[in-house]
Amino acid sequence: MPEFITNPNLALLLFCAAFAAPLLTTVIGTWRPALTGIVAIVTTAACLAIVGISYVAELSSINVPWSETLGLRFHLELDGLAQMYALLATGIGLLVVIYASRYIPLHLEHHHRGLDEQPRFFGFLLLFMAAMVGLVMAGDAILQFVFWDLTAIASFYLIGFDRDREDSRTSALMALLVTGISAVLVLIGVLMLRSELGTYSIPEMITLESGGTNVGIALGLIGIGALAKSAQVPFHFWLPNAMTAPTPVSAYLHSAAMVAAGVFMIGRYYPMIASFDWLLDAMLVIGFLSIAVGGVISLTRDTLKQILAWSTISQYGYVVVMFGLGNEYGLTGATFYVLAHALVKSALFLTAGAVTEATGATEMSETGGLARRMPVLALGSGLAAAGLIALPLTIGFFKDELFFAAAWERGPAFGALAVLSAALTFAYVSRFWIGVFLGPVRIEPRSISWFLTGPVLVLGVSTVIFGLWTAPVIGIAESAATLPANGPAQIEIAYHLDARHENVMAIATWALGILLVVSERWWSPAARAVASLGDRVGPERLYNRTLKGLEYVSDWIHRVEVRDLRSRVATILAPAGILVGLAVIFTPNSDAFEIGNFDRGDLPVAMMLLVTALAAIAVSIPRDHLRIVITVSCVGFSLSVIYSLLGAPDVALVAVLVETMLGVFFICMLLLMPRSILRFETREPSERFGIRRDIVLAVITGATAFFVVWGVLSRPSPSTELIDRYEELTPLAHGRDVVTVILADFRGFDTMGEITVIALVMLGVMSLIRKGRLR
Amino acid sequence: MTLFISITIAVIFGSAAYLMLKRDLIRVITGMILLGNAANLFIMAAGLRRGRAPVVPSEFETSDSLVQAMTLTAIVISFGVATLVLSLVYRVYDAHHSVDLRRLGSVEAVQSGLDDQPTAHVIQAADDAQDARQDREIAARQGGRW
Amino acid sequence: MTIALPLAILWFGALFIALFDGTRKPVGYTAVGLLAAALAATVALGIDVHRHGPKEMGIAGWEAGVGIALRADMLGITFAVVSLVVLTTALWFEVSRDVKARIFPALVMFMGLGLTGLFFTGDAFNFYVFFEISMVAAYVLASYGESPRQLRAALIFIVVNLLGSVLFLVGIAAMYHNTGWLDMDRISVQTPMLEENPVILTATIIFVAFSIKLGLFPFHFWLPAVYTGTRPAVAAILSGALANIGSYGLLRFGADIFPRELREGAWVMLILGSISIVYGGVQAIARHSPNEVLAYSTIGQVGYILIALSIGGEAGYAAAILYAVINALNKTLLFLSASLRGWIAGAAFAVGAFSVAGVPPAGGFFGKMVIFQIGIDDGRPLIVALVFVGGALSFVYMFQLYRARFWINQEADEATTKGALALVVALALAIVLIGVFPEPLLSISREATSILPERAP
Amino acid sequence: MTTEMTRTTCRILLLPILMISVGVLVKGYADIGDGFSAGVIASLGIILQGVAFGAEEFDRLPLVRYAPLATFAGLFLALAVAFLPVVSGDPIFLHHPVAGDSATHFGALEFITPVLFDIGVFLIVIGFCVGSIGAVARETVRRERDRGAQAETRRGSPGAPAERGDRR
Repeated sequence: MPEFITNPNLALLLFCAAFAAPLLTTVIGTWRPALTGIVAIVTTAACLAIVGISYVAELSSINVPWSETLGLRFHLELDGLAQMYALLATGIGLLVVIYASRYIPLHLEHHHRGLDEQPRFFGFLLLFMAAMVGLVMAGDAILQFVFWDLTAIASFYLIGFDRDREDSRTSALMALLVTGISAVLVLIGVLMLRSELGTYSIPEMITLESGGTNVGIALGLIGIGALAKSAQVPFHFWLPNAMTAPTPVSAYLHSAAMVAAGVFMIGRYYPMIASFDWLLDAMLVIGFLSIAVGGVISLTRDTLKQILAWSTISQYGYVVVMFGLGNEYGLTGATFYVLAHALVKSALFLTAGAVTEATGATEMSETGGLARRMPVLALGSGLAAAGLIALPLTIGFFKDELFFAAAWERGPAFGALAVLSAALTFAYVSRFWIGVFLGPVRIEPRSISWFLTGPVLVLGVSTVIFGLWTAPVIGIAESAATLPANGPAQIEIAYHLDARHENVMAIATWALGILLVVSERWWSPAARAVASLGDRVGPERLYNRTLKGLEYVSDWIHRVEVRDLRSRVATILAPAGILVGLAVIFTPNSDAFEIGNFDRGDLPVAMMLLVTALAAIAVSIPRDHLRIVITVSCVGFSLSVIYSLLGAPDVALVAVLVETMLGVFFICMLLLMPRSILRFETREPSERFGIRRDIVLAVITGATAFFVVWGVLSRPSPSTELIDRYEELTPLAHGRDVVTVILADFRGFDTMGEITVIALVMLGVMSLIRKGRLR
Repeated sequence: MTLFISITIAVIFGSAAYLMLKRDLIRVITGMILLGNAANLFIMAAGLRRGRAPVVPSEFETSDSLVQAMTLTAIVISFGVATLVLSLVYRVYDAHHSVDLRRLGSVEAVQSGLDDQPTAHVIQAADDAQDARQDREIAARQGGRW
Repeated sequence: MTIALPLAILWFGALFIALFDGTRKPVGYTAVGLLAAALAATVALGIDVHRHGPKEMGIAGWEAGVGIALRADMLGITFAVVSLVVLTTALWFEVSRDVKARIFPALVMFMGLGLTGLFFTGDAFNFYVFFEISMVAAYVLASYGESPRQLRAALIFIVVNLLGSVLFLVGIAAMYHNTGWLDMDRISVQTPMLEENPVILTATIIFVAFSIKLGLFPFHFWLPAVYTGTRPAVAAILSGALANIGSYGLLRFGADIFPRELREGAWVMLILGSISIVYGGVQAIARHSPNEVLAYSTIGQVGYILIALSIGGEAGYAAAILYAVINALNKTLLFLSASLRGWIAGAAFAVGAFSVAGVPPAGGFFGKMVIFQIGIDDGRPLIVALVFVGGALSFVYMFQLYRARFWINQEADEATTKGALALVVALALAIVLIGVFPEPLLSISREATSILPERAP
Repeated sequence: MTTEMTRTTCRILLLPILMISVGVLVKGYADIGDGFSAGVIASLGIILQGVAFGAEEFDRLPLVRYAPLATFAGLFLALAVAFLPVVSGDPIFLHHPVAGDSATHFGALEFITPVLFDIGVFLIVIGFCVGSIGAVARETVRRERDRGAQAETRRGSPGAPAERGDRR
């Protein structure tokens, strides 16, 4: 058997499979819309299988040159970190795709849209998965950036999937602008790293000594991009708006995968980030801010998906805080947290979607008491919620344990903050679950497909399974955490029935959480006040203001341009004059200008020059168009006299002929237009400054021309080698008139061009005057 | 002499600029023709030496033949372009019944929705109607498209 | 492969096509075929040059300097290929819809001739002549369609560009007076030995002339008026092909003939480039018609080329070439696809929009990346910040336009023919391909700078 | 407008003008003048006929009608002279006989390819000048006819809107 079958390169295989998935789905889906869901499920499952196999196979990578000029490599590496995030992307992806295969047809039906839009949805969903898989495996920073932006593109189209709705379009644009523009900072950071460290390879960068300020700034820029993607304060506002996307998108991109990409990025660069304390401190601040803002606002929201979206902001705040704490618990905790959160949060999102499908309600106040009507869903999401609020026997318990341990190690104050944060989580999650499943039944639900409740149950049950049988999860998280830790990382978690800090903190959290839940009546006005303050002065407001402001400025400039500047030749003349003026000022120009010698033989030329100049000025005097034409011809004719005086009879002859011909044509044209119009137009408007301004500009232009011409002509001429050569060669070329021989032989190519221009002009004249008929 | 020629060229340039700033298209064209003339004179003036007509064999010093060839080419090209512009002005007149740049410009400002003069929409409507009419005319004249 | 072949195809082809009624499909497609043939010949020439080095042909058998020399080097060939690609696509696009003027295909071919000629010529005055061929073709093209709006636009276009042409002509005459030669190689040998004053004056007016072609701030005022009024194919030709004259001219004359002056004037170019980026970007944001947004976007994009040039050096010039090439393709794609309807056109437009915003995997990413790279390697945080702001602005205007134009339920109209769609899709795929396999273009742009003598900044 | 006198004079003048132009053309290589000036001289002669006979008559002249084609013929000739050497592997524009070789003489005239090229230029220029003036003439005729027709309609039905002229 060939080597690639016995020993397949899993990194490459996974990459190919992941990108084949959207392609196959779109193509087959367009051909047979009914097959879309199945193809999507199968291809995603295949990707998941490859990720699974990779855990038992040895680490694999591919590293080939991509662009030698820029030093880019196509480098994919399926290491522990990549494996974990790929597992998330494909595993949660599979469940979401299964869910979506039933949800999307319903969704389209509700919106009176055809099923032929299905492939577009799955195409982008799977494209996102592929981009995510590529992103986590990429070892080349630029390659990574390519996938990074690809996730933003996929997210843009998925959020805007309901493009007939104005809010979808606006939210999609907002998400794209926030994540796309902040992504450019990542690019700048990466390029700065390359400039400092000389490589685009992330593993190589990490091994290099890197303590420079520029490296820190670069990492800071990357961090900003990453935090924007993870919806951290102050870039968080795009995420709640992105909830206009269909539910599977929210469950997948905006809880498990795309927002996780941000913290993944931090994990990738963490060994470098760790040597800059100010970066870590900044992460702590942003993390706690996000926890607080997300948590408080989540408590005030009524729309199901909004509650979850704000809670996601808060949850990723935990991860950022743990990275910021930076101790061993923090690093392992951060990776573990992402894993646990992805499981439970996507379950909750899917729950929200299922509830909406069943009852048509999107607000929490419209639902209630569904536990009796939809027990399976209630159980699944209940387990997931239990995981999120870190009840024992769920995987979530350990995520909080690690969080508490990491915070406590930093100091009691951090411990207290951690408890408060966790209590917030407890409050909003409980509020969500209780609001939906307990209390009186407000809307009687329809029965819904197993495709919609099944994935929730699977996710919910698995939080408990992995809460009891922790070995696989720990294994995955440990192998993932080795990369940020840049060395072996160990996660020691177990249930201890003693009064250690973590347990005390956990109990305090629950107590505080329960207190928060029961005391909703007292704090909710305050929370609402905070939320509305956020609406009024928050970054979303800033975003909208900026866009509005830009439009205003844009309109204002445009108005000035169109009214006063466009179609004005002055806008070319004035800046050109200024540039030449600058050139004159900034160059040494003593002796650069000379008057030139003048002998008696030059007198006729000088007189004709005077005549020409006077005639040129005279052109602007007459009112009548016919006289203008005649005056212009005068300029031309006097020029031809000058040419002949300068020893250029050929030029003089042609100048006279051309001037005549042009005059004839000009007059013929004037005859075509009625005198009445011309006479009407010749009356100048009574502008107060118009003429004076024109004169000033004309003087500027004249002065510009004067300096250029004088400056150039003042230079003593170089050797006349070339023209001597022409005179020498002319007899050889069978001619006597050097000018004619130049035109037809030495530089015949110019003449070719010139007559081509003439032929072209004729075509143009014909088409303009005679509508293109040649005869 | 250098100074004289420079001054003359500068004057023609300035005069040309003055005309090109006018709103009357006929004057603008005249400015363009003058501009070409100024450039041609400059090319001639840029010659490396002066003398008799360069017809060989010649016992006198001859003038620079290359600048003459260049001037010839430039004259012809500027003649061609001037003819083209004249035809275009005629078309503009045909379409607008005006050769007044200001009028054309104001119509454009109106089209961008930026003019608040009360007559604005009238001009706009007239202009649109004319666009439409021209399209119809073109469509009607199947044989003689443009 | 001889240099003469692409020129011969275009020259005879243009003449031949001009004899027939271009509104008829067979004539139009013949013109497309001829342009494609010229393109193929140019590509073959490029491969030849890549393998065996630059080629030179003395017209009429005279030595270079006395006669005109045609030179095919990577710089010229790159621009020629891009321009011909744009012209072929635009013409094909227009033919597949409906050509409205008899002479349109011939004009496009003449334009191709002018461009190819000026990219290949090694003689300054000959450059001017070919430049005029393409300009005259552009003058007539700008009035194509003949609605009053287009005529007005064409008029503005001509008046302004004529000014530019005259300035350029004066610049060439001045160069001749300074050096006694018209051959560019000879001039570039001579200029460093000259005293500064006349040379810098010459360089300045040549810079102004090319800036007008490029539509660089503050010489841009003609550009939105023209692009807004004109048909998509013409806008694509003007921005994708004709504007190449500006970037090529700045490279050829700036980097090759006036390297010293380019260095001294770098700060001016930097300032103008920066203003262009911000001005174009801000103006584009609140515009409504696609052509107008794209026109202002063009002004902004030109700024990047200027910035790359002002940084200079091999990397800077290579970045300028790369950016110019990608920008030409982007603009063609955007102008063409914005005039179509339906989701396919929308997808093609989106590729262009992502490319302008510098988002991978569209080709524009590498254009932006190299600009960032030279800014960072050169230690200029202000440039980096500026390019970032420009990129952010382009994100905003491109996607606002995309949202307004394509994210609405729209019916296909009869102008959206299958052929037109296929073309924009092909162009979009090409741009994605550049983004996925950037190496060929990157190495070509690097190779193209090798003929520019002054490489150290 | 024009008298019989001017018409006859113009017609008589045409021949000498054309002869002068041919003279300028063939002597161009040896003396002042070339294909371009010859072309303009000839065109001016032809246009003179237009001045004498009026636009309508001028437009009917076969010389005027086929002038644009002359442009193409001229351009083709010039192109052929330029590009034929390429076929045999020589550079563009290599003239025959090549520099230094002796040429076939016909009296004082030399048979060299630049003359062919100049003839091409000559044709182009005639085509261009006569053609564009011819176009103007035709447009003049058309406008006059339009105006006449318009006046006719207006007389026929007083309420009919004028097609043009009301926006002046």
